[in-house]
Amino acid sequence: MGLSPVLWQFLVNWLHNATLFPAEASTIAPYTDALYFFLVLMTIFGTTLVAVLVVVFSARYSRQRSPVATQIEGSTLLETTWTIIPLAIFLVVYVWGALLYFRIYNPPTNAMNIYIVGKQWMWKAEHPGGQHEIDALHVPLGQPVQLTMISQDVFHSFSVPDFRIKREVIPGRYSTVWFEATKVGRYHLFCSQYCGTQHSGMVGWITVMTPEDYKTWLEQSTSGQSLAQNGERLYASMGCNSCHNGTAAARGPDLAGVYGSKLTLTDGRQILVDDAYLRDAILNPSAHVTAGYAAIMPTYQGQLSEDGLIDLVEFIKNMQSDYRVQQTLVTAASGESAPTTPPQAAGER
Amino acid sequence: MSTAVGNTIVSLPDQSTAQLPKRHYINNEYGLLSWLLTEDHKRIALLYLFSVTFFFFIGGAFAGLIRLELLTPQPDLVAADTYNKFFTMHGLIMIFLFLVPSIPGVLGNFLIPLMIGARDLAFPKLNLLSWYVYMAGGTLTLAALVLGGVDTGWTFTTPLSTHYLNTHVITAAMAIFITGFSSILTGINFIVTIHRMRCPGMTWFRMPLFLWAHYAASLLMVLGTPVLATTLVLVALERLFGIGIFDPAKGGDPLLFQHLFWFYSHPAVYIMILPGMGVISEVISTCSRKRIFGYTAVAFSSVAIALFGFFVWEHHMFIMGVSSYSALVFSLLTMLVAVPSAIKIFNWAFTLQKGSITFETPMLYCFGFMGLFTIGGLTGVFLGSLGMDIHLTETYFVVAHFHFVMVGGGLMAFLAGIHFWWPKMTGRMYPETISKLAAVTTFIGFNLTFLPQFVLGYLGLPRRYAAYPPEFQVLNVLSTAGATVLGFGYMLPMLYLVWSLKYGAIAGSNPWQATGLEWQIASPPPTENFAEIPIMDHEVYDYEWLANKTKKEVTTVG
Amino acid sequence: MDSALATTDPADLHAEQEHGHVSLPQHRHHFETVEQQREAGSFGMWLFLLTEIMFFGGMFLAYLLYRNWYYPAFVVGSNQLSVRIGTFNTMVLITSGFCMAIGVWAAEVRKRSLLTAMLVTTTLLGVLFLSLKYDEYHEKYELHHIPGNNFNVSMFTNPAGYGIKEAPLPPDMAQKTQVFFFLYFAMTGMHALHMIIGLGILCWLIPRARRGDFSSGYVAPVENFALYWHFIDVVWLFLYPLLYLINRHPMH
Amino acid sequence: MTDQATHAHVNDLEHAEHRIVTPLQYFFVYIAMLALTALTCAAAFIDLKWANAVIAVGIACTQAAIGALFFMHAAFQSRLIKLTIGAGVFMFLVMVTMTMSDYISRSWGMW
Ligand code: HEA
Ligand code: HEA
Ligand code: HEC
Ligand code: CUA
Ligand SMILES: [Cu+2]
Repeated sequence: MGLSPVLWQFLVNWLHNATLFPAEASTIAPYTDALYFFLVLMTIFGTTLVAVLVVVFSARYSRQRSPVATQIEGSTLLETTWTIIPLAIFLVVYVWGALLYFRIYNPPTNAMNIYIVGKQWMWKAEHPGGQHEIDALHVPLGQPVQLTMISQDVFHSFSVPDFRIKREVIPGRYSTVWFEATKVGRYHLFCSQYCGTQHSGMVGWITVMTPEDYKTWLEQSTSGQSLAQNGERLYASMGCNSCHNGTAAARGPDLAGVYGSKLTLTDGRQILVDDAYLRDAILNPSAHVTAGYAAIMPTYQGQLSEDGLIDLVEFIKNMQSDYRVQQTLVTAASGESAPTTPPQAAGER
Repeated sequence: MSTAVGNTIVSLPDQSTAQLPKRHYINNEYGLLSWLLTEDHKRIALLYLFSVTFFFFIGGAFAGLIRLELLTPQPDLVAADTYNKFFTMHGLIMIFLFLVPSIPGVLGNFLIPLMIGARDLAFPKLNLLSWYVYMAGGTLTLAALVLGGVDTGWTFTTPLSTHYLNTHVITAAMAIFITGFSSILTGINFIVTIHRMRCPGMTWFRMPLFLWAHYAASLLMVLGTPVLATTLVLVALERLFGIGIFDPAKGGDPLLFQHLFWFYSHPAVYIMILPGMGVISEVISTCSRKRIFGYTAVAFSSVAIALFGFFVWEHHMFIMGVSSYSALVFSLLTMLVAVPSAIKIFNWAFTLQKGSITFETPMLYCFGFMGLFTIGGLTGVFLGSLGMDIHLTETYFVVAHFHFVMVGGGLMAFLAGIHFWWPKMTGRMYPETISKLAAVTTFIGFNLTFLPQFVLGYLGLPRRYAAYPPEFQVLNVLSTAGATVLGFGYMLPMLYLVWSLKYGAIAGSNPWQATGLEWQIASPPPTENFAEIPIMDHEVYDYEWLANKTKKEVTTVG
Repeated sequence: MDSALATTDPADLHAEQEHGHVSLPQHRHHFETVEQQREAGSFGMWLFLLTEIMFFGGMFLAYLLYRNWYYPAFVVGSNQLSVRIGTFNTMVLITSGFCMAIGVWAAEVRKRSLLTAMLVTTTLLGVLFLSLKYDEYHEKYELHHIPGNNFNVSMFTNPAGYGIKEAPLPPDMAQKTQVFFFLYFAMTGMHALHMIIGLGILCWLIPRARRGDFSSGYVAPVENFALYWHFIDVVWLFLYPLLYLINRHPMH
Repeated sequence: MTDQATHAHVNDLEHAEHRIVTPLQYFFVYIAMLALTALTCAAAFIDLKWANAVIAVGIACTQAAIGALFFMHAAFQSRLIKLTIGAGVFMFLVMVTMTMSDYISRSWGMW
């Protein structure tokens, strides 16, 4: 054929990879694609319309065919038409898009939770069982998975094109996204927000496994300690239990079962305790003081890593009673080593 | 206008008899200083033309380097950090040093006084100052580049830019800060000129649409740019002193930066496109010898775009953790702001109807604009739609969207305008055949470059990636191939326009038989523009008036 | 119907161009009338002030946001500022604005020496304001209240130790006083910068006023400068209560 | 038919007569400004809960309005100038309210 090998390879390559759409690997993907097709149709329609108008008028009213121009002021009817029709189409797009947005960002209640920490330039996933992964995430098929994500430094963005989900991972605040995988396989994970030099290297793989495989995987990759167990240790070593121990003398409120409840603050606001609130209560306690208590809780800003915070949050989330906390207290008291409130060091940096 | 006199015959003048006027603004004075110290808006326009072109090619060279690097999946041409500096420089230069000042600086400066029948802009000194400020900003940008570059991306995202990069962020921020002042000064000058300097009889609704567009764009410059200035000052201070107004670790909120930045930068995209739309209105009307269909709608849609343009900035932050409820509001407003653009496109299309159309190069660029801007604008609607944006944001889809509107729209309009007013600015025609070739080349090259990027984007390839998974290579190769064609397309006008300065046919005062006041005086115009201040005693785009006028006399006083 | 473009009397125009005795020497050729020039100038100035509103607006927005988030820190930070100096400075600025207004009047009624005197007073008041401001800044410097690496919050976590009668802030909130002081310095700093520029222009206006440049009906520079000066005052009128007076009554 | 009187410049929207304010008027304005300053300062020392902020900003706005209207002659300016000032205030408010709409409706738990 006379084609150079390079060109030939290129062609073969093309034919193999001539995809126009990413795989539909989550329950959300079909919804997104539906809207996308509608929008593509809209674009084709609009562009064709404009092109046809231009071409037809150009041909019909070219100087040769139409030596004399007819001056026309305008036409309210026509102009209203092409105001209303695009507006109507855009409004449909708006409503449709808004519905999709809430579908993507509102997780179902039965979702399992996995924590993601982003930092320059890697993704760390932390399963509740304590399995840690770098630049990879293993998830079971057919099970809604909610990701609670945070960044240690700059903005990142957790993007899985084949699931059609993406959410910014921001410093200082949890953000969440969820998905339910529908196809076993390996899918790209990208960091899509520009985050510095190795931004394009902040990629990884999502592996979707059948629930059985996932179970096996979990068992094989466990590090021995679950997040909550790590959290429990931190809870003791950071001295949380000196105030939050559920005893009558405790200076801090009882944290057992606090997750998911509604708290009333001293200024009268009502607040739902979720992951983000727990994290913030540890770092900025005085910004929201629970009614009936004094703002004596120290800040742990700068003393706990995001991973540590996740451990604590996970522990408090799962804390149904203060029994174990009081146990640790007893052991700690015997050694006289329960850390007291860190002095003002934190504030004085 | 009554229906009886609905027809016009305006025949193109016989250019073989045309002559250059003896004295005009170019040969009025000689020497470098006469240019550097000029207060003549026409000369300042030429200063802008040179500098803007210069920066365009620098930005273009970076585009070339970007595309070369993306030819292969690995970062093998340059390392990732160098690549990051490439697209940052490309974005900064193309936006702040090329597209924002391009049409206002060159065509606006040159034409606004001519079109409203004034001798100059209201503040000639300020006008010159704004060029110097622009050059100072440009020089500082180049300094940042030479010193080692910046890699923030053109959006200066915090806390990355303030705490995590060790490149020349402050230099770049100050460069853009300074450039912003140039934009503000230009905006003030235009607004005052349009309000205060119109010649007798030039009512608002007798103004060419070019002026409405520039008026609207100037409002955006005046109201938006200062916010960018504040933002950059805060970024610089934060970086300098290590304080945390945008840093969550210290109690700041990075989203506040986003709000402030996009409060300017969304309106900025309309600063870039509105003047272009003004150009399109003039060219379409002239080349079809017909008044613009629905003048009022087109005029008001410019103002509507400017106004609504201020209410939609949050659509750049939909997935960044803003409140869903306010996202709902901003998404709705985004849909609304798209409508006036649609009105314009259809009004232009219907201007062609029953016209008497010729297909000179500017007209070809206009057709290019209409097609490409429609695609670019409609894909903007994809992004404005909340759920769709989740998948598309931060991917090549966005890159393709904004190149369609900025390159396919803004740049095409700029080229249309340069060709259209070239005879007025220089007194000579550009060569028609080769320029048509250039127009077609850019159109083809453009589509080849950026259509594949839509597909890449939907496939999920994130933007600002120095390296990418190999399965995306094919589309990237296509895009690079397109960019090469595009590059040639842009080189051509450079060459033949320079050529035409000496060898181009003499244009005569009104080669297109256009109705604007600028066409009723000699080309190139005399320094004083009008020997006597004209009186606008007819409607705008009044081809009958022109026909009667040309019947009576051949040349105007020069 | 005459379709030619010209009807103005060309003779007029020529006289103007060769700046003969027509109107004022400051009249620039591209304006048709002096009135047009004056209106253009003042409109331009107002547009410039419009950009200034937006420029300071960005910072006011930041202020509003953080004040709501970190109210206690803002209160405590604000109480560190001296109401006495703040109020006095406000009066100084108002007085300088008053003098400037009188100055414009003097120019309009062509009282040369009064104009000069007023401009000089305005300048002096401006300098007074800035020196007091410098004093305040200097004090903050010594207390390590300038945001940055040397920022020290011990005064807010342990006010008793400094002899201040104020409830101590929890350490996390105390940290946020840095945000307050950052805004304080950014806003008053930008304000001061504008004043310095204003003083520069005043120094250029005064000799011209003495020469009598503005006492013959040509008042545009004085008028426009006055607009600028008043605008800076107005900005301060907001800065003063927002920064100095957040909560001057003891906290409950 | 070209009538010099149909000058584009004659509509009132853009023009106003030039008016000179007398020093006495300025003096009254000056006193009012000083008084308001004293008032706002005094008000800050009384605990009025949330009303403190409202009063402070209210007085500042009044002062600004007085300053703009009289010292800056906005009261005697053309509608165009008034519109310009209005545009500035309006855009500022748009920026603030629309940004705040995000913060307020975000369930961040801090408000
Ligand atoms: C000249 C510049 C320009 C212009 C004019 C526009 C115009 C528009 N833009 Fe674009 N935009 C940019 C430049 C521009 N944009 C840039 C630079 C970015 C990226 C910044 C960055 O992150 O680096 C961006 C990003 C961007 C985003 C954020 C994407 C993201 O990061 O997630 C969004 C989201 O809403 C958006 C939307 C729109 C919309 C709705 C319009 C509308 O104004 C478009 C209106 C036009 C039309 C709609 C076409 C005409 C219509 C018709 C002919 C009717 C068709 C007929 C029928 C439907 C029947 N743009
Ligand atoms: C007006 C604005 C403007 C214009 C005209 C262009 C023009 C072009 N842009 Fe640009 N672009 C932006 C504004 C613009 N761009 C912005 C704002 C960004 C975002 C930056 C960011 O993320 O921060 C961006 C980002 C951007 C990217 C994405 C980078 C990334 O995210 O990783 C790409 C990739 O293809 C690209 C390509 C091009 C190409 C091929 C052209 C072509 O149209 C240019 C063609 C012109 C020439 C090629 C010059 C003429 C030829 C020469 C001077 C000879 C030398 C040539 C070579 C060395 C090959 N641009
Ligand atoms: C000095 C005592 C003290 C210590 C030590 C302490 N806390 Fe607290 N904590 C409090 C008090 C008092 C409150 C209630 C007032 C408030 O919200 O600030 C509180 C509130 C909380 C809340 C908010 C929930 C609620 O019911 O109000 C959480 C979550 C919390 N603490 C977690 C922790 C964790 C985790 C640690 C250890 C890392 C810790 N605390 C250490 C005293 C303390
Ligand atoms: Cu992390 Cu990009
Ligand atoms: Cu936008």
